[in-house]
Amino acid sequence: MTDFVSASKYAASPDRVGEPDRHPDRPAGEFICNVLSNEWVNGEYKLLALETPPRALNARAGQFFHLLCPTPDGAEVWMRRPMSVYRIDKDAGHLQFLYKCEGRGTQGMALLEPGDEFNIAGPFGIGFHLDPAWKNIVVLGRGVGLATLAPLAQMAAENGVHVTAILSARSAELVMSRDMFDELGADVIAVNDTDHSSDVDNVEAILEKLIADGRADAFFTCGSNRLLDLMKRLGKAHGVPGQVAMEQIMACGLGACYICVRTFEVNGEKILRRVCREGPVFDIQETVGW
Amino acid sequence: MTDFVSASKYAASPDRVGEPDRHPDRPAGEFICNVLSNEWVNGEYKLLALETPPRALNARAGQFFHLLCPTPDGAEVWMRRPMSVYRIDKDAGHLQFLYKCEGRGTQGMALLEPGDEFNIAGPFGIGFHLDPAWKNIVVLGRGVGLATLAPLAQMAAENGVHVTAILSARSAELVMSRDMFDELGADVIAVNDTDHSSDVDNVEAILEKLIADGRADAFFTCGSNRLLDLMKRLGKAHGVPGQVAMEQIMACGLGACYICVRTFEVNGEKILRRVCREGPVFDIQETVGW
Amino acid sequence: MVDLSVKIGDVEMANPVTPASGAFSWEYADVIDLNRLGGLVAKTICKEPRLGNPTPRMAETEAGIIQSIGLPGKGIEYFIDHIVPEYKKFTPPLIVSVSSESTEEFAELARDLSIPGVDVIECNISCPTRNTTGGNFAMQSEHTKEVVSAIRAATDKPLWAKLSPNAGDIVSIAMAAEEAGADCLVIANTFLSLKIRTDNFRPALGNKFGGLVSPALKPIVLRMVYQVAKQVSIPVIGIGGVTKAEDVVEYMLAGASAVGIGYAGFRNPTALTAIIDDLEAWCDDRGIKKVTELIGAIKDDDMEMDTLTAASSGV
Amino acid sequence: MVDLSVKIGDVEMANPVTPASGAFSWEYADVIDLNRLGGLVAKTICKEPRLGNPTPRMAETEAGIIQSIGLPGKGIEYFIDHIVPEYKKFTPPLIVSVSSESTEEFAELARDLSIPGVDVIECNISCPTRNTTGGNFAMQSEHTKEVVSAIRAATDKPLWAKLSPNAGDIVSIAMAAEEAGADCLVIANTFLSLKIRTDNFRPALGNKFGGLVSPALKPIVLRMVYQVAKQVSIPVIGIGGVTKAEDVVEYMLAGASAVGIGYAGFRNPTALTAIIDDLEAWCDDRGIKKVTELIGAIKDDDMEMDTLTAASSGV
Ligand SMILES: Cc1cc2nc3c(=O)[nH]c(=O)nc-3n(C[C@H](O)[C@H](O)[C@H](O)COP(=O)(O)OP(=O)(O)OC[C@H]3O[C@@H](n4cnc5c(N)ncnc54)[C@H](O)[C@@H]3O)c2cc1C
Ligand SMILES: Cc1cc2nc3c(=O)[nH]c(=O)nc-3n(C[C@H](O)[C@H](O)[C@H](O)COP(=O)(O)OP(=O)(O)OC[C@H]3O[C@@H](n4cnc5c(N)ncnc54)[C@H](O)[C@@H]3O)c2cc1C
Ligand SMILES: Cc1cc2nc3c(=O)[nH]c(=O)nc-3n(C[C@H](O)[C@H](O)[C@H](O)COP(=O)(O)O)c2cc1C
Ligand SMILES: Cc1cc2nc3c(=O)[nH]c(=O)nc-3n(C[C@H](O)[C@H](O)[C@H](O)COP(=O)(O)O)c2cc1C
Ligand code: FES
Ligand code: FES
Repeated sequence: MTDFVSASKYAASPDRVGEPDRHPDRPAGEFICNVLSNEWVNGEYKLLALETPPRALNARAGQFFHLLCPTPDGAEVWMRRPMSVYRIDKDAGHLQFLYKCEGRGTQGMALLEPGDEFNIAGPFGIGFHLDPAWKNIVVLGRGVGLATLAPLAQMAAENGVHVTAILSARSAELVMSRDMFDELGADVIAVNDTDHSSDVDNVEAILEKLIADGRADAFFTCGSNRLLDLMKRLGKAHGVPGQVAMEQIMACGLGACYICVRTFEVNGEKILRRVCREGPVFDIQETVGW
Repeated sequence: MTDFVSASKYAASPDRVGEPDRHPDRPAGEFICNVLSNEWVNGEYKLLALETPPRALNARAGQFFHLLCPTPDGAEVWMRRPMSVYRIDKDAGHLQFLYKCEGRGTQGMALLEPGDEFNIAGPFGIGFHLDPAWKNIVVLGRGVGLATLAPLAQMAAENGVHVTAILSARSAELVMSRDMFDELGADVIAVNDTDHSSDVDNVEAILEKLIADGRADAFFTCGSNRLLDLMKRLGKAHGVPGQVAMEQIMACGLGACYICVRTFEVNGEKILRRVCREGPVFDIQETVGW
Repeated sequence: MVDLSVKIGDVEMANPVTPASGAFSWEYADVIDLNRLGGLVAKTICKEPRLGNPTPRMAETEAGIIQSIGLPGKGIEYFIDHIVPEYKKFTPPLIVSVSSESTEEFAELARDLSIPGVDVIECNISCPTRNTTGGNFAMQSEHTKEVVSAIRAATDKPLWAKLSPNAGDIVSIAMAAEEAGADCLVIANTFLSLKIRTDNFRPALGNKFGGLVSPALKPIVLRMVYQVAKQVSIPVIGIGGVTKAEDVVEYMLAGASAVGIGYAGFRNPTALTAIIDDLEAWCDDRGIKKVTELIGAIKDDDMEMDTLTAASSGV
Repeated sequence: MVDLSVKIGDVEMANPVTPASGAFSWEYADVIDLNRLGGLVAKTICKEPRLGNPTPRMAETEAGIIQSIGLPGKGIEYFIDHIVPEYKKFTPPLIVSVSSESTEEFAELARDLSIPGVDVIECNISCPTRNTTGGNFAMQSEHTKEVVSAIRAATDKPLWAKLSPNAGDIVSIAMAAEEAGADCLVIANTFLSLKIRTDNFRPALGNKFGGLVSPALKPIVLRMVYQVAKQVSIPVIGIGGVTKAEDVVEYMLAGASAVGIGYAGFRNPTALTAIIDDLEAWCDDRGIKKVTELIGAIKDDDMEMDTLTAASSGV
């Protein structure tokens, strides 16, 4: 649709790489970025690296961008798709997304090639928060959740916080982002379904041990409802605060449309919150499972 | 839209190059062809060469195909675009179209590259007719009309009919298809606006001379209403039969929708005819100018 | 292999895929095997010869086309003598569509077309481009009831009524048509629309208004089919935006017994038979034995989920 | 340079581009300069707090989305105390949209919102997703007249009425709203629709029905705006499928004084200001001095061309 429905000058409105920032004080924007690379990480996931205008790099761990995906089949992709920032390199001016190729949007993304332009909007939402009192945190992720948690390791490293990362996957080969956690000095524990090390019981034992060892000042999770429930339960029992990044289908990404609501329980009362605006990062204890 | 709106197997229904013809006795079909080349002829026109299934090559001069143009801008091109066959090479299995890059459809066509697939439907309509009694015909074309008339020269050559081709254009450089007419043994007279040789007066004088010389057993024209009127007038005055290929916006191309009608005058009565089915080639004397 | 056959009242069809009136003719035999279709639907015919509307009769829009043909044709005599025989060269049932601006003439048309060879009379009481106000019988229940009753009295052939998506309360109109004796409801005709050219400030169509045709509209017509199918006991045929086998399935789940296809046949002349092939494959892949199992099979009984519960389950 | 300012009754707007209720909030200030907009249109507010509809609240369709939000909100008190002040940080006029299922409550809402800072009260009498039958006041002229009259009596603020594209006879309904004292007609809300998933046979939305939103629908709404603008003497605002400056022009040619934009702001968060820039350039390129020259400037006086003459001129 881009040009047929949009007039010629219309497309010029988003900010572009290399142009002076016309709105340096806005927290977010619509940016036309340059694709640097877009490679398969394994059979299901790709890693997209973009060169972006500097303002896009203000993104924090846990925040997301809303991506205008190219068409995989000649038809429009009518809505943007939300993706967490995976890695931010301010010096180089690069931003990375790690994504699972699922439906039309992500299949369209998978077609991006170096040199292509890519329209992203953001950064949106509230990211992870590190309390200065926390010295050791535990990050527990599975599947695509790792994409969201990875930049938290970067943030922790920058703040001198030690990370224990429990990376869960279907099989050992599918454990993603291990290198990134390693590189940032995290203790990595990889668990998988094949040898049953990812069973809730085993993960629970690992977490109990970390708590007992004083290595768990806070919990962080994303990507599995089962693991969220576990952290909620243990966190409650042991008084460990926790944060979770959640997902929901989105339209505006800015808080206007109320499409992305999920249920939370606050002071015994159930309420709806917008994942895009009050989240995507929420207090684990306020989540409601199903 | 192709695959999103169409299911996987849907696209398999048209006939493809290299597959056995499943419906050899149908006069027309929907074909997925291979693009061989798609080059600029001048600043406005491109020549597209396709490898097609054999049945598509049954097209006659004056018939057209209905082309499913790729998008020039990410949005759908919702309707097919009709194009006359420009050249048919049965031995090689090639079909050519000469087209002017105008709106979205033809701009989309201009993006086709060698190796791409291209969906065409046809051949549709009634082509030019050569009466066995005609030994010398006059072909008068302008602009994109030459694309339609060119294969008539091929047909005439095959039938031992001599062709005088008057090719009209804005400037000498824009005279198209001269080589093709030359090659096929036609006498070529190029006229243009720059030196005013294309003025109706001058073309009229040329035609009068051809009639006087017995070189005009029949008239053929396409691409200019002014020149059609001229041939209609002279044809009537001198009893020279004539055929014209006409255009109209089309949807089905097959005669079903009645979108492509134009007015004709037959025995003093005005009637509507479908350009796609009763045409696109019509008797010059039955046309109605505006 | 799945049994694709469906029955619309007494009319037996080999499968639920039919062309839509006005977007199809026997001339499609140049490219596809018409004997494979569920039915053959002729272009709407009027009693007297008509030229139809001024050109241009079509313009592309953001997502689809608007068109205004104005029911040109050579009148009913020519139709019976020359067009019916063209269709009778093929085996599927012949559905003949008629239109008029008067109730009496509508009845006459139905009577005069109740001849051997004609299997169904479809009354097009919903053509938005016949006159520029877009008014037609199917905009109001009373008018629908009146005209369908008159036609019903004039013929013993199966009678289908084609309704308008421009009506506000399609359910009442559908019920009026059923009460008046229609054997099937065809939902729907095109959406009255306008396109203005910003280069010359003129309407893009010679008739000013036109009917919008687009796959984009399928969710609207699907909703109408669903609402109507819940309320009537005669079969419904869904028409609007079908371009693939899944769309046929979606209409059937909503309660349609068959579908009609217009636009897709313009885009891909082989679309109708391709969709039949795909529908067969789709059913076979899922072990569906009879395509009729899909009719009204939408799972909506437990739809009253409360908001908080729904929103706690996320994506 | 063109003067883009327009007046909707007494309300002065810097340009004819406004957001559409429910698809916009002050939070868009994160990405665009809200002071550039013609107006600020708040999401429809109800008297009491509401959760809205079950999730999923949106699904993509062939060409657009269907959505069913169900007017969630924290009620009018919270709105006045916390949301109005957010909007008052910006200069464009504030249009407040209200909804209710009862005439009395509608009037109360209008009365209670007639406070300084609120520039316009827009009554959303056309929300198709408020309850599952899709029924709403704007489906019938009598109901429209009744509710708009009651609201009119309750407030001295400019009163805009948002109409439904699901109504069959939008012109009568528009005239009823005008008669009842509306100062402007906003045309239109979303098209009631349904999408059924063919993988699990369930409706794609938690609320079953949803409103279709798509650029594909523009020709339908444009036709409604054109028909209504010819019949009423109050201004009309066109909403539906605007994604570019030419669409604003097209709506104005049809008779609209301004437009509202929803979907385009989802697709491109900077769309609204980009469209204002483009509209200015479009007018300047054509030497148009005041954008108001475009209102109703469609050239349709000589549209009655006869068919044969039209069809002799070809493409
Ligand atoms: C804040 C946030 C951050 C995210 N970060 C990442 C990330 O870093 N990497 C990654 O691979 N994925 C991420 N997701 C999920 C990603 O948005 C969806 O996978 C994507 O939208 C699917 O688009 P699609 O067109 O490929 O699939 P569709 O065909 O649209 O849907 C395929 C499946 O994905 C689900 N889905 C669709 N939209 C969303 C959505 N907005 N959120 C969650 N699920 C959805 C559908 O229900 C369906 O099951 C994130 C989601 C959110 C809300
Ligand atoms: C039987 C037939 C044979 C043709 N053969 C050729 C050919 O060999 N080479 C060639 O360059 N062109 C040919 N044309 C014209 C060609 O179809 C149009 O130029 C083309 O459809 C324009 O498409 P577009 O998307 O580029 O332009 P659009 O944006 O659709 O329109 C641009 C301009 O083209 C006109 N136009 C649109 N559709 C048609 C149409 N179907 N016929 C005529 N004009 C149209 C429009 O009115 C407008 O003025 C032929 C047309 C017909 C009917
Ligand atoms: C060019 C054209 C002509 C049409 N003519 C008729 C007609 O004569 N009678 C009729 O009942 N419907 C007519 N229709 C409407 C179609 O039968 C059908 O209802 C509509 O196109 C929607 O289906 P689709 O989305 O599959 O195209 C016509 C549609 C088009 C596009
Ligand atoms: C997510 C969403 C929420 C909406 N909520 C409201 C609403 O609260 N009140 C209202 O009057 N219209 C609402 N609408 C309708 C829009 O205001 C507008 O009429 C419609 O989206 C058509 O315009 P568009 O094509 O520019 O999107 C909503 C639309 C969307 C997409
Ligand atoms: S996506 Fe619109 S409010 Fe969250
Ligand atoms: S294009 Fe359909 S009848 Fe000619």
